[in-house]
Amino acid sequence: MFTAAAIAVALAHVFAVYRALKGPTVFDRVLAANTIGTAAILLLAVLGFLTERPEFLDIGITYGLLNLIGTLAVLKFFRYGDLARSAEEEPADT
Amino acid sequence: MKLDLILRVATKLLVPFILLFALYVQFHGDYGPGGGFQAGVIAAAMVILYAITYGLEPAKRAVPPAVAQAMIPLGVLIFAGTGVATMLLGDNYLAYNALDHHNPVHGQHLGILIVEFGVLVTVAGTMVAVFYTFAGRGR
Amino acid sequence: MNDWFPEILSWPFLAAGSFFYLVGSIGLMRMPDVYTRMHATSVSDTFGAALLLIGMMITAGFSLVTAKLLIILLILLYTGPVATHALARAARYAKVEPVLHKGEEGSSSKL
Amino acid sequence: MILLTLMAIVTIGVIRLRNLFGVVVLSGIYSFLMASVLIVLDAVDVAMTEASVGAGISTVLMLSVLYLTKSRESVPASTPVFPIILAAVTAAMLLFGTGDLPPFGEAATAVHEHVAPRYLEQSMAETGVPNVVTSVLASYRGYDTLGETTVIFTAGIAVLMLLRGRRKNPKPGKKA
Repeated sequence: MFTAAAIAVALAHVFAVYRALKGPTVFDRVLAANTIGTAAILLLAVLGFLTERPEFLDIGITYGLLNLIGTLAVLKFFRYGDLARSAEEEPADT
Repeated sequence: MKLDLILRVATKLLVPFILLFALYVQFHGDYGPGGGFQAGVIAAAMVILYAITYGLEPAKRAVPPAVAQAMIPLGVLIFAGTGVATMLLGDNYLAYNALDHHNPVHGQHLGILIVEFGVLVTVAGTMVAVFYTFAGRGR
Repeated sequence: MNDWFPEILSWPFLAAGSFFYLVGSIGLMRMPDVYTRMHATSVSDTFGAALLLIGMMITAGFSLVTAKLLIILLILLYTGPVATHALARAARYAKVEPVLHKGEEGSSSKL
Repeated sequence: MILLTLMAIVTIGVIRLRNLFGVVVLSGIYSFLMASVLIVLDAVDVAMTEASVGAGISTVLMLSVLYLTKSRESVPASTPVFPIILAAVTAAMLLFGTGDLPPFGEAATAVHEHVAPRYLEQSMAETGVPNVVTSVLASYRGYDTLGETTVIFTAGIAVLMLLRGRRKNPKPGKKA
């Protein structure tokens, strides 16, 4: 059963990479990157169970915490064109 | 003007957990994967996340650039100072057995922890300082 | 004694999780624009991941592994919607138009 | 292996893509895949390093570098024939050289019989640390790690000096 789960998650990798390469906008690529991050966590967990070494899970926590940072950095850059600015200095928009 | 309200609240809740996890990776590195380098990077990522969501100035108030820059040589000093300390205690450079005369194994363990802490300080300081300089340019 | 019981119990969770994960990924590949793709990945990111992790928790029994899996599950459920929210807002801000008619293919703005 | 194929595909995508934002995102994907491959190879500590550096820090740093430059790569003027030939010849030589290597993961090779068994057997008794990677890194090879820390120190100082020094001169004219 874990093998089936591993195959499913690996297939999800393939689809997400396809979207990341094809994606017409940058947001598609970011979405695909986010999905690959989640899929990598699940792949780690499933592989840890398949090989009976569940200490891989620490790395999964690292992924989960740091995936958000990369995504937010890209999006913030797009929104403001600058990583340093805070939202309070912005004029009212949206 | 609260544009990113959800992001702000989420970041505020997430930052302590990232720091806690960094410390876990640091001090649990003897038993599981991880160590000083990884923990330093995670701690720096925490500061960067804060700076991304709240802006550079609040992050600079929380972790002043002078502190980050002072951390860079401080870590190397901790590392090298451990070696000097073992030399003063009458053994070779970086031979941690001298740190505890009664039980060399405990000395080794203690020495490894101190040295990893030095690596953590250097790595975190370097990453944060480099991020500050890059992000602060051109403003 | 009943070693087989958690295994049997975890199978439906793992199977359902794999199924939802695949469905979400296919949606990510096949949907026409950014917003619908986000919609599709929410299935895999929350439902599929949660079911897979719950299945693994049942297999692992009551141990440290379960606690770590629970932490991963909480982190996923916490960061996933935040990231998707930021993504949708940024896409809207960059004026990526959703596809409203059936005949139209792809989004109208170029980045 | 699926992951290695995906990595190759992503690398080609990085080379072909001209939009540098896309390149940043793709390199993040690449480091995720790389970490998964390292997990499969049982290199847990290296995978953790790859995950933390590749996913968190390098994306942010590349973006902040991108802020200082243009966001599109310029099309090269001519096809680089000579470098392609050179790279192909080097790759062929390396592939030829791998034919003489022992099979991957075999225990009875020269590398694995020098000091590695002693580390694996004695590490727990001598240092009291269960993770062999940590004990080798910080204790047996302490000098190396000190050198690495010094390298990080030097790199950080160098980046700080370079960026600081250039900021002062064009400040009145550039900043409008």
